[in-house]
Amino acid sequence: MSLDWQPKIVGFTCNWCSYAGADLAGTSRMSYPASVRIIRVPCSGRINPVFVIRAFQRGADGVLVAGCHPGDCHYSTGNMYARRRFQVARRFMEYLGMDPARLEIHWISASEGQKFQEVIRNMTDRIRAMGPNRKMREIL
Amino acid sequence: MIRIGVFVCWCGSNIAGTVDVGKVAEESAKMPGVVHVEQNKYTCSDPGQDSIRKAIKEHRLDRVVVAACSPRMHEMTFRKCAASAGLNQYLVEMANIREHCSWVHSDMSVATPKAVDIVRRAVAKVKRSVPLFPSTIPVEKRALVIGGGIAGIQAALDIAEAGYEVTIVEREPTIGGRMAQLDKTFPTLDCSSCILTPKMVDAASHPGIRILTCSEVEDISGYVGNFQVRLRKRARSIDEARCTACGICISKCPTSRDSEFNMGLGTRKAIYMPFPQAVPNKPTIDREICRHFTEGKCGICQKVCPSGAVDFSQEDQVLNEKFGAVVAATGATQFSVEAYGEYGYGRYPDVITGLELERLISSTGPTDGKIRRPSDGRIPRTVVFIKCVGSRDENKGYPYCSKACCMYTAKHAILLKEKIPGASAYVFYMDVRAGGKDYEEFYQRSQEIGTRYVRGRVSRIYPLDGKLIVQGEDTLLGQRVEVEADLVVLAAAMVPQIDAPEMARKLGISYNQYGFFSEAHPKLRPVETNTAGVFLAGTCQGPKDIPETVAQASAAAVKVISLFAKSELTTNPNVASVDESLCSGCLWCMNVCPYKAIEEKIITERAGKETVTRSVASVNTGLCQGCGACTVACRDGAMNLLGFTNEQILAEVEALCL
Amino acid sequence: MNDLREQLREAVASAFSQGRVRSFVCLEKGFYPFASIPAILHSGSEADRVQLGLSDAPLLAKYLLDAPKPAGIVVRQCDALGVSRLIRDRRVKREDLYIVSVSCPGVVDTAKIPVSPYQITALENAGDALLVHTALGRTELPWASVLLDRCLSCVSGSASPDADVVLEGEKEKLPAPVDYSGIDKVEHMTPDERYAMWEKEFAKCIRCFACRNACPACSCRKCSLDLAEPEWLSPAVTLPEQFMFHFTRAYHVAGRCVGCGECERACPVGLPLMKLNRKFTRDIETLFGVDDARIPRDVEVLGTFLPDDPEEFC
Amino acid sequence: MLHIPKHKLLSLLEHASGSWQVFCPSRQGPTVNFGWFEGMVDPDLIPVNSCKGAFLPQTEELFTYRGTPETGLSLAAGVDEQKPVLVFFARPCDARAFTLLDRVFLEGEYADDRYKNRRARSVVVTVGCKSPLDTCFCTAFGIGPDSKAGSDVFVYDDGTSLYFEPLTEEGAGFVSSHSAYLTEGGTPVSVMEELRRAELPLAGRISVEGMAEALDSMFDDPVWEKMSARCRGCGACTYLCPTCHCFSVFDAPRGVRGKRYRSWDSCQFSDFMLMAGGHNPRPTRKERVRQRFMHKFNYSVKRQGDYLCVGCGRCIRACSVGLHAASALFDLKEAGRCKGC
Repeated sequence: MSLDWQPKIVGFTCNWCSYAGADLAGTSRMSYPASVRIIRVPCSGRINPVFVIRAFQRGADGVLVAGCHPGDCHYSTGNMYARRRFQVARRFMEYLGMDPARLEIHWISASEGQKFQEVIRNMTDRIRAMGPNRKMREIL
Repeated sequence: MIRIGVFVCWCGSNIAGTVDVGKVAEESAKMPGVVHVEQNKYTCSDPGQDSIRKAIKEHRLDRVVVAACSPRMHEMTFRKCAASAGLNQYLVEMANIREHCSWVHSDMSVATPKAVDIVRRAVAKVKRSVPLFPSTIPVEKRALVIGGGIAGIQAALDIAEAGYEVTIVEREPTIGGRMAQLDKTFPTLDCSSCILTPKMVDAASHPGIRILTCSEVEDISGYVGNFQVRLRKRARSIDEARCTACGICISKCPTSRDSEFNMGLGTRKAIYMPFPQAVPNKPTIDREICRHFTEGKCGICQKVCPSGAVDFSQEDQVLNEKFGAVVAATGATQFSVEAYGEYGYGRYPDVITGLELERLISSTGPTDGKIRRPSDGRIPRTVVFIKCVGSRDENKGYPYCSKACCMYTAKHAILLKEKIPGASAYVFYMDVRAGGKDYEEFYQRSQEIGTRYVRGRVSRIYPLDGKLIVQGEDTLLGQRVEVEADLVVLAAAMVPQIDAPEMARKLGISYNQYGFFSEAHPKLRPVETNTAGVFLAGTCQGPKDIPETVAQASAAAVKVISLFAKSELTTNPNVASVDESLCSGCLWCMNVCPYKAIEEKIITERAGKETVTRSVASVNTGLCQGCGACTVACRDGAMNLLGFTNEQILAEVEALCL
Repeated sequence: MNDLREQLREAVASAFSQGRVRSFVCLEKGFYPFASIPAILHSGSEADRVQLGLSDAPLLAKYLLDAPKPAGIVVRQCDALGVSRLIRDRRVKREDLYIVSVSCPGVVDTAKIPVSPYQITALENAGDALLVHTALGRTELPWASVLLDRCLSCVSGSASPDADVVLEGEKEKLPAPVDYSGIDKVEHMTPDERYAMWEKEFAKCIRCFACRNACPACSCRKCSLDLAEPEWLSPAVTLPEQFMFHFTRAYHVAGRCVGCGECERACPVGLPLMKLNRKFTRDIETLFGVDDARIPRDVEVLGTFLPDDPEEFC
Repeated sequence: MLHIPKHKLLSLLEHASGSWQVFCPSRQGPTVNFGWFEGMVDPDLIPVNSCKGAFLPQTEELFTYRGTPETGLSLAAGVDEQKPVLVFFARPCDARAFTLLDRVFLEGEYADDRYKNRRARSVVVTVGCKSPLDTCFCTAFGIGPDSKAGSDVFVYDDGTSLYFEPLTEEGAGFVSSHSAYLTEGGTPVSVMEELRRAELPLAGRISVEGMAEALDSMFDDPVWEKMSARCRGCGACTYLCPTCHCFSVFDAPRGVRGKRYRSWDSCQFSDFMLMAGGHNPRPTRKERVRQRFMHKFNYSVKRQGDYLCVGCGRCIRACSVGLHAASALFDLKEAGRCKGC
């Protein structure tokens, strides 16, 4: 595996916490690998686990799902549903053979720019070590 | 035909320093649907915005992508800009190539292709954007305040002062709430009634305030600006208009029971006023014990009433009214201290709660302000106070801190010394929490006058020769402590009203594991709830003292006032939307909605030759806040979130993975 | 046995004669005498067609969707759960149904009888054994070895109490805990082994949707997987799309699967679909403390939460 | 006759796969399925699916494209394997079904290029059906365990060896090109006799005599309602059927690139006939089930002169609610008879 291979990570972030956390990482000039591409949704409760499969199908090497810390949801309960959904969906994806490290779920608040940076750095390192994802991936 | 314009911003060197903007523009031009691309030094500047407006017109753009900073920064700016050029503002999408790209990368060869991907995502999304139109909803400029304690009174006065009508609904026969039961208030020791009763009178006499006592909220439907509320005004059996509050009826009434206002330490009649300063100052007949109602006899009050105000035939009234905002100020109640068997409350009459002591100290109380033991009426010389009864105790009570008890116990100790010179006070405590203006000083004062603070829990109380032996441990000294007390006062925790969850359900708001109502955000939206138009004041949201309660009540009032200051409300059009042809009507979406914004709707349609009715989900766009939790709960794919549709998100995923 | 069938026939006939139903969903004799098939009756005069369905009985709940209401239905516990599922999903209303519930000793799977169906003259339930009568004589087979797979993890052989008519006869003889060993086996594999295994299974799938169409938890008016826009699932039958299909199907019934196994029975190419469904069922039970996740509840497990749900994300 | 010990078959196929795309049955867990050769073959069990996929794959790429209307489009035809198709161990019913598919895809005004390409250079090796299933009724359609229609080579299996009988020039070519694996000598007379005598118990219950004509007047017969009431609307019967051949064509766009595919479709799916405007000419199960059997037993007889059914019994085994060709023929016969009386 070439060392400059850059994994492709699709990040689903809620608007109020995690997207803002990523913004904060930017305003604080906290550098991280250019692996992640963010899709902004209002709330982690909007993230359908099927979107994750779709990302892997289309060629993502990793998927990040991020929302407000439980208890801090802008909509009060969205991340609680997300937590349940992803607890079972992630187990199921692993059951189908997806490598666990390719899907990460984190609670990142608007003030946690540094956490966002760390999450991306760690995730990128792990996925880089694994190489490109081939499972569930379509060939174009 | 879709005609997208992409505007790539340099942001001076903020973007252009790390991203090859020219290359991004070049790649953007190749994306399907893109017909115009330009670069700007500062797109958010006046000339930058002008160029967008100009391009929209010249190139007949029907979608715009601004590749610049975070949408949290300038999305509104560019939406307004597009709107001023006649484009629906929801056809603008931002590509965040600054915070998410140029500012976190230093290598242009890495940042540039990433920026292109980010633009591609925005193009793919905006292609599937549709014009959205915020709708406006009228605002009924009347506020409903539920609860007539100090929180409700303060909120009502502030709202009414701003010129809006307010209705206070109080289930007791008088407003005043818990504060009316208190004798003095910390840390100033001014008389509770002296500061409360004028406010009660102000409320009663304010032309903008209507007070409904003996009344409760039965049902609330609707949404911000337009709540439909059903109220039940229980029969008082008194014609309030005729009654002159002379009190003859009360003095002649033959039936009595324990006084709720005096915490059971005294009695009241079947026809009664909870306390002399009650507002409205009219008696009420307690039909549970009144002999006219229980036995069909008596009727003395009616006979003696000089103005013919007693009306046994009065019935409950149901009022259906419309309000634009609701302030929940339903208060709290006192922890049932019976849970602590070792303290003997209920078995030993001289073990009382803090609120009972307030009544014993109060000059309007059963002892006319003389502190006397309930058992024999003797003046106690040694009083033991036990703090954290029901609070900070997961086993028998609640884990939270009840917040006001440290200070009211300090107050009690001070008042004890004042009323009974030479009396000694012991306070068993876990910690002393005196955060607040002048609070620590107040606590120090209680120590200075000789109150003995013992750090530790009381393990047992038992009676001996007319005394109560209080056994405990001083954990600081590591030794057992035994006090011969005349009176024991338990600082019972503030706990939510028993029916708080029921009220929360009526209001469509959430509550925490104890039953305190949940604010929309613990720091930034402390008086809002997750239901627009419903605000919180006072101890229904969590334990508070009076200053905090009043502050929150005024804050809630300001929220109501700013809501009413608008002639109509503009709703966020990024709301959930149902494709009725796909909806199977399972309504699982209804369960996950935190705003009660989804309801059942019956539709009629043709199916072959038959006309059938079936139920589908329907979104109340006034209530929906656009979180989208329902969309994932919907297996049919019938529920979508405008502005973040399934189509858009799937297209974004695809664009990013290409 | 025949007595129970006679009671059932009477129950169906009287439901029509009392005007309780406009249609009745039940089993009748199929083309092969020992394989029952679903029937929708429209009058009491058809009551003679009713069979208990001692062998190969398909599950009936979903036929309620289109049966003229009020509709009667004969259910065993497995089907009762399916009916309950449809009621919770608000696809049918309880008041539109007339439920006749029968107890069940298990249903014979004729595919598990090593005798040609043409040779069978009679099947007889003899306690612990199935007696297969042929012209040549009698074969005795252990009862548990000839039952449909779903009977091996039966919720209850008793009649369902939430019924309009309860007919008690013989009951399930097997204690029936759900067997999760197949799932354990998969869980113990490495991710690559698991992926290879499912890849092989999904390669067999012909995307005929028999699993979905047989499932009482899959009752959407129009399945989102059939939509052209948004295209959740491409009509292209390629492996990545097969993963999408099987993930989505199983995820959509997660916490809602009643464990009847009709999907697996309906699958013409023999995919182990219950291995997918049960994975969710077990995870939901262990993660969220649900007692038996197969039993439909008023609130869907994934449509609710507890503030102190297990936290594994950070 | 040339023959090969069964245990050496694999090496023959491995050799064959050098110059052929081999489609053959192999064991997949509890079942045997037809599929592209991956080092395994199972000649004994009747496969769950049919082998129509050899010429009409469930999903095939028609072409790829690149570009946008603005920049101009470029097309590239889908990859067509250069190697000819070898169907190995088709059953007589399957082989016969190929001749029916040929009429659809090769005859008439338009021939289907992709089908034609695969079919033109193909060889079909059929194995005699020694142990037909209880659900087999090919004899009702004039086919039998030793029928040769549609086959290029016929194989007799005597349990230890496989005997190859070339039937066509292409078949002979295939056999001779693999002569290194085959030994000359002997005729499996007893196997041939066994096949000739084989009886299919189900076929005795089914007769298609006069069915096409009877159906002419049965379009509005109530029997359709009764038959279809139990249909679950899945596509198991049609997808496993060796003669069903409906497909749909669709695109998979990915940015400025994309592919056009075609995939099997099923007349039993509720939106098979759904039109863009929302109209569905076959709105209920009744119309869809009627379509299926009318097509098989009436329309195709009129159009192509033959029933579109070979009695393979796959729909019988596939259907979870017992709605299949045999039950349909039985019920339709009953209904037709009642009409007469």
